[in-house]
Amino acid sequence: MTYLWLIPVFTLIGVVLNGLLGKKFGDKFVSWVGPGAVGLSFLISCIFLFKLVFDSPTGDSYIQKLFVWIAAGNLVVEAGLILDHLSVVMIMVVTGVGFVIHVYSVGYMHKDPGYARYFTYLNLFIFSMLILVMADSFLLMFVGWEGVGLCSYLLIGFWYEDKKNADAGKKAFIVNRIGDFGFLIGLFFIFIEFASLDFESVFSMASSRQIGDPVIVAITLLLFIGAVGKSAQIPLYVWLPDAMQGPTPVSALIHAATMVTAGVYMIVRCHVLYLLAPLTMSIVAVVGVVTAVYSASIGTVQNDIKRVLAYSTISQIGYMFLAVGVGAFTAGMFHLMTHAFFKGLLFLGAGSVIHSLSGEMDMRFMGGLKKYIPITFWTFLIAVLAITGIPGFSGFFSKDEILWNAFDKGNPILWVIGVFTAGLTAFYMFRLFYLTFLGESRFQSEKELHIHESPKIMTIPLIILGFFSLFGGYIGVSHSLGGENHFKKFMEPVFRNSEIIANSTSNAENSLGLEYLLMIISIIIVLIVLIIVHQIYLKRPDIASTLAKRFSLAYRVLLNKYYIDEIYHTFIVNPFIKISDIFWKIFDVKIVDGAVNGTANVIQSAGDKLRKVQTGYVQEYALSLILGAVIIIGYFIFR
Amino acid sequence: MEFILFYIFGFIAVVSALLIILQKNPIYSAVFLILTLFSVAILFLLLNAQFVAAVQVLVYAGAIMTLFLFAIMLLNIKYEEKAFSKLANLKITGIFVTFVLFIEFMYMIFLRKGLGIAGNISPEKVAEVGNVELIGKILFTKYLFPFEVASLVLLVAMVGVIVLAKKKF
Amino acid sequence: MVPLNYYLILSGILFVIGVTGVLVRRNAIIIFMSIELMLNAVNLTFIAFSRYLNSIDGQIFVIMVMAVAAAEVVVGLALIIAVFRIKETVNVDEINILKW
Amino acid sequence: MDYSIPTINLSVIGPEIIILLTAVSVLIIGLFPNYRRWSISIVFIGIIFAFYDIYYLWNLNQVGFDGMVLADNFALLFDIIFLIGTLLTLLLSGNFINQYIRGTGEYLSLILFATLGMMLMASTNDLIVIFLGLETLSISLYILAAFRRSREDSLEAGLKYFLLGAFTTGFLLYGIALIYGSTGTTNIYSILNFLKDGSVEIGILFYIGMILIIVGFGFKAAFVPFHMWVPDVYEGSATPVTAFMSAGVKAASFAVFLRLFITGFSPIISQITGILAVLAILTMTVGNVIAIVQTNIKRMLAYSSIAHAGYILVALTALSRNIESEFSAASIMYYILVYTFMNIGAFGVVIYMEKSEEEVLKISDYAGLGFKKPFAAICMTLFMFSLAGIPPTAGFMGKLYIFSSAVESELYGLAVIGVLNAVIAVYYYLRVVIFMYMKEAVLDFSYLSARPVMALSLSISVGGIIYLGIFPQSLINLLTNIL
Repeated sequence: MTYLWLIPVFTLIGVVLNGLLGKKFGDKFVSWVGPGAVGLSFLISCIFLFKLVFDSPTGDSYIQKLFVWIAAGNLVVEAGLILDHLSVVMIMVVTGVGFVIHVYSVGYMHKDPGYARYFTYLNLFIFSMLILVMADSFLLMFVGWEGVGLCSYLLIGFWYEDKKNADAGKKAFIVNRIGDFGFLIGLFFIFIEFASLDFESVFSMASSRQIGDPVIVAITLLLFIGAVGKSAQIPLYVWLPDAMQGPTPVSALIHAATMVTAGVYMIVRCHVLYLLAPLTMSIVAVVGVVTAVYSASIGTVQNDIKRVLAYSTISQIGYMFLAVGVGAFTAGMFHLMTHAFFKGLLFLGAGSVIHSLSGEMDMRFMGGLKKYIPITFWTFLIAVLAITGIPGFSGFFSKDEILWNAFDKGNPILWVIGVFTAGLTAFYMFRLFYLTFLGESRFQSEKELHIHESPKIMTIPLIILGFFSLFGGYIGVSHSLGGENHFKKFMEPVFRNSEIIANSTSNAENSLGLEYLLMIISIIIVLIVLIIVHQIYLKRPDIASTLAKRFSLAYRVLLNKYYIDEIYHTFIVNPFIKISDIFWKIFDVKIVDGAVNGTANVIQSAGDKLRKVQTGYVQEYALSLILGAVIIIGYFIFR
Repeated sequence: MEFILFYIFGFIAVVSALLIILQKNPIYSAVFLILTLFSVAILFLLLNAQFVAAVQVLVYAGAIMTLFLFAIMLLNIKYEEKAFSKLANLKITGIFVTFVLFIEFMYMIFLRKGLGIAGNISPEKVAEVGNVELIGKILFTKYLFPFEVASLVLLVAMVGVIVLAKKKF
Repeated sequence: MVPLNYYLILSGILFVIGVTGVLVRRNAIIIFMSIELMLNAVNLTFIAFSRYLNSIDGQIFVIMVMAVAAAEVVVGLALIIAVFRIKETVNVDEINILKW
Repeated sequence: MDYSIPTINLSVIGPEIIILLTAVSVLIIGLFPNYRRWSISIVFIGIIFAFYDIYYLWNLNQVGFDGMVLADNFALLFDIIFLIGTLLTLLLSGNFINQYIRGTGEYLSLILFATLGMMLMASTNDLIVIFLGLETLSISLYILAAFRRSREDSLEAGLKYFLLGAFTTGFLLYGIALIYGSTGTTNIYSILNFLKDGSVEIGILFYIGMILIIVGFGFKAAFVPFHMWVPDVYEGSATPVTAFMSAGVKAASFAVFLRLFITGFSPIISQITGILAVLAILTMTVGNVIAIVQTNIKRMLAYSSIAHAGYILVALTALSRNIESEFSAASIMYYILVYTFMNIGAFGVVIYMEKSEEEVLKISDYAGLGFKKPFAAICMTLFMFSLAGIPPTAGFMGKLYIFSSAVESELYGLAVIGVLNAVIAVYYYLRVVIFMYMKEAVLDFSYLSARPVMALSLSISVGGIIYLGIFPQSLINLLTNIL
């Protein structure tokens, strides 16, 4: 496999061509080069996928060492690329979804002054992401890790005219630094402990360690900090909602489908280490599930369509962490993949909505768009059904597998919270859907004239992703549902060596019947929520606004007519919305945000104070010099 | 005799050194610096370093201090209303810190163990060969390279002064 | 023979007086003179060590230091004069446009 | 008592002689206005000859002047670094020279004299030559800092640098005197033998002498709290001079540190690990924290250069703890070389941005550069990334090596603080990039014209940081074998 480098190289060529010649040759050139480069990468990835499936019956991985990167003392790191059953999944997602989104961007970014710049960044992102997933050492992975972060900031602040965008980029930057710090320290710990940064040798050395080895626990925790930062989990999630300031395709590609899931990929890649650290695993699971429920609840009170989706992304990644935290790595990867399809589709659909409404993002000013933009409507519906886990759609299979694994390998409480989150997910997604597409139209009348379905170049990607959101789940239908679970089989070689540990936690007595029961419970909950949302937002849209205003005159009228509804509102929905509101306004905005900004401010003001020491008086400089000398000499004399 | 000379010139050196930094008039300061340099030169003589003592008087006290006086006259600064820095904190902290530095030096001197490996140039040898001849010999053999480099330093200084003083640029 | 420590103490005193002068005076020329005083104190240390080590290397070092000091004096005074031409002052506590 | 004329062996100081001759000839040519424009070419020819001579001397390990001058690979490597710095600076000086056309000879020769001083510092075995080399370097730099003598800030920079430099010289000399007193020699190998011998107890005189020497060179290398001159002098000096200073002086000081630590002081150097560690932490933190609030790009780069001294000091601390570690020493040299490229490069873009009369130094002035002058902006971006330590640039590799060497010497806390600092630092480097690519231009960049020579210098720097970032191995191999 000496041609692995072909996968990322085209995107790099794309970066160079777009970056250097894009302005000169115009938008048409860029529109071919940008998506074309990713398309080529995708085609080559497909070839490698087939090669892996058919040529490698034993499930071996391919590693191509490019060159010796560092060899000093006892540390040897080679820069190499790896293709195995794990990385190929990510490669396919990155290049496949990436290609579709590139094509969509051609339409979405049409006539933007920064067109060439946009595709340069986007190609650079795909390149970095491919380096991240194909890296065969922690170091190269870190290179990709930094690269995607960088592209992310560049693209968040893409429309830099607005100061808010620049601030959002800044915030993303600071938060990610904290994560990267953890990652880097983890890297050094690995280096100390194993004298190598190569996945293969580190894992083979680690597998002889005892379960619960404190060093491994420390390493995994540090790496997890990195994952928390990159994948926007509690407490480092604050940057993601703000990251929505970037162009919508960027949100779809980077902040939903690929980059933010890098943390999950990293943990799965290091599953050998994580399985040796049960403590970390439970922390991962708890952080995942808490993030899932917490951000889902915040999602229910957002009015900006993209922010709802952002919180939804955080919540869904929480699911993935839950999965990997209980040891169901395959389930996590499976959800990662299906999530890439339907969340990418949701964002692109939202982009199409925003596009058709000339930039309106507030759902309170939407509604009834069904008749104006039918293709967007239908594909969006598929995505909504997929994310809420309606049976038959891709999200159902993956989410169900996670929930079952949470129950089976983890703890019933995890399952309860997970199902509750599923209910919340259904609530905010249907709410979004109803507010946007159904009911009365509430947009300003002058906008109505311009409403139009997006051009083909934007709708075809929607249809493609819709197809995968619908059918993508069928490659992983679990045995209990009569499927073959090809996905699990495909992934098996990756976990070959750690199979014994991975399966040991499974409770054998949990029967098939129980699995069906749990599945049905979660479906029923989703359906109940669907009915409630239907009641609130479609039949009586005014209740929703009443809720916002708390109790007004309309309350009395409603009380008589919809007695049941009102009890429900007063005792369930209303307190719940209040709690969500508190979550959002206090925890999210004040505490977590405040901590991030606070850190930045502390450093800033420390700098402001310290610079005043530099008074400009040469004698004070001399004084500081002597003071230093005196202290050092004093230390030496009196030590 | 040696002790007496040491005490006398040591005392003069310290007092005039103090007066350098206490005098308001820069010209007086310069004169006291000359006095210090001169008494240190005498101490050099006590230490059997006749050549260096001569250089000290000729070059230092003679040439360099003339330059100082010349500069002071040129700038025409006679008196300073305030001789000391207007930074009040600086004076207090500065004196305190230098006092600590002084204590540390004294501590170091009293605590010091022996000296390094002694050479073979005993006072008798110096008396026999003569200090200047010895210095000349070693300067042009063992220390030939530093001697050449010292000329480079002077060349750089010359170029530098021309840069700073040239009329037009 | 006067003990070595006497010379070391004397040179220490001179050095510290020089340091004090640098810190408290405001006239750049006097600061510079204080620096010269420090260098001379160091020279005294060198010569004293040289005497008590029966070695002549210290004296060579002193000669080099004097050459360097001469070079520095020339450059330093030229600088001070150049500053005076522009700013009409040589007080270092009035020269601080570069700060923070 | 007989002294014989030493074996002089002039070929040992071949590169130094070539540079000296070049300096003197440009000084003379500078007197003739008609031939003045040839002087820069002569300098380049001289530097090329010097490179060739270094190539010739490589691996020969010659010794001259009774062991006072060395031409071992260590010295030659540092000669290469200094000459690269000089070359890059001179390629960037075109505008400055045109502005002060009558001072061409002086400017070029002073730069070369300073280079010569650095080369002497790296290639000697005796404290006396190190001292003289340092003074050659310093006096040249005092003048260069004040070179624009009609400007208040430039003169102030020169005066401040001079006063503090001379003041520190006092401390350095006192340190050398104490070392001389406690060992009886100023030769570094003799000091080593004295320490190894152990017949005489190593007293406090020696330790304090060593500390004062560290203070003296720490001043030049900008360790906190001896760093105060750096921002003011960097801001006040002409930018090409600043670029030269930032890379060269630091490299020369670290060359001396390495020479002293690895040979002279090696038996007892582990005793100062604690002090060095504290200095490293202070230097990194103060540099980075103050850099964050700077608005003037030269001052920002000045504080950043302080922070970088801190990073190198981390490796030096690691070296002091584990003096056998070739890796630590190699990481220091690697970082210095990389730093030379990236820092001079960054200053190169600053020079490019300057107007002939006034400087354009606010970071906000860089807004929109990315669209108007893509080449300069891309170069600047890469330099900033490299300074920040973002892969795949050489700055990242350098930091990785440095922190790995700290880890290797079991200085975990130091490594963690270093990484934390590197994390903070990205903030202010990236701010420049954000201004260039994410803000509307406030300046009309039409005054910027293409300057091929400058572009050459920037390209060399960019090539250096990219090549060394992706393929650092060959250089590291070379460096580990050098000692």
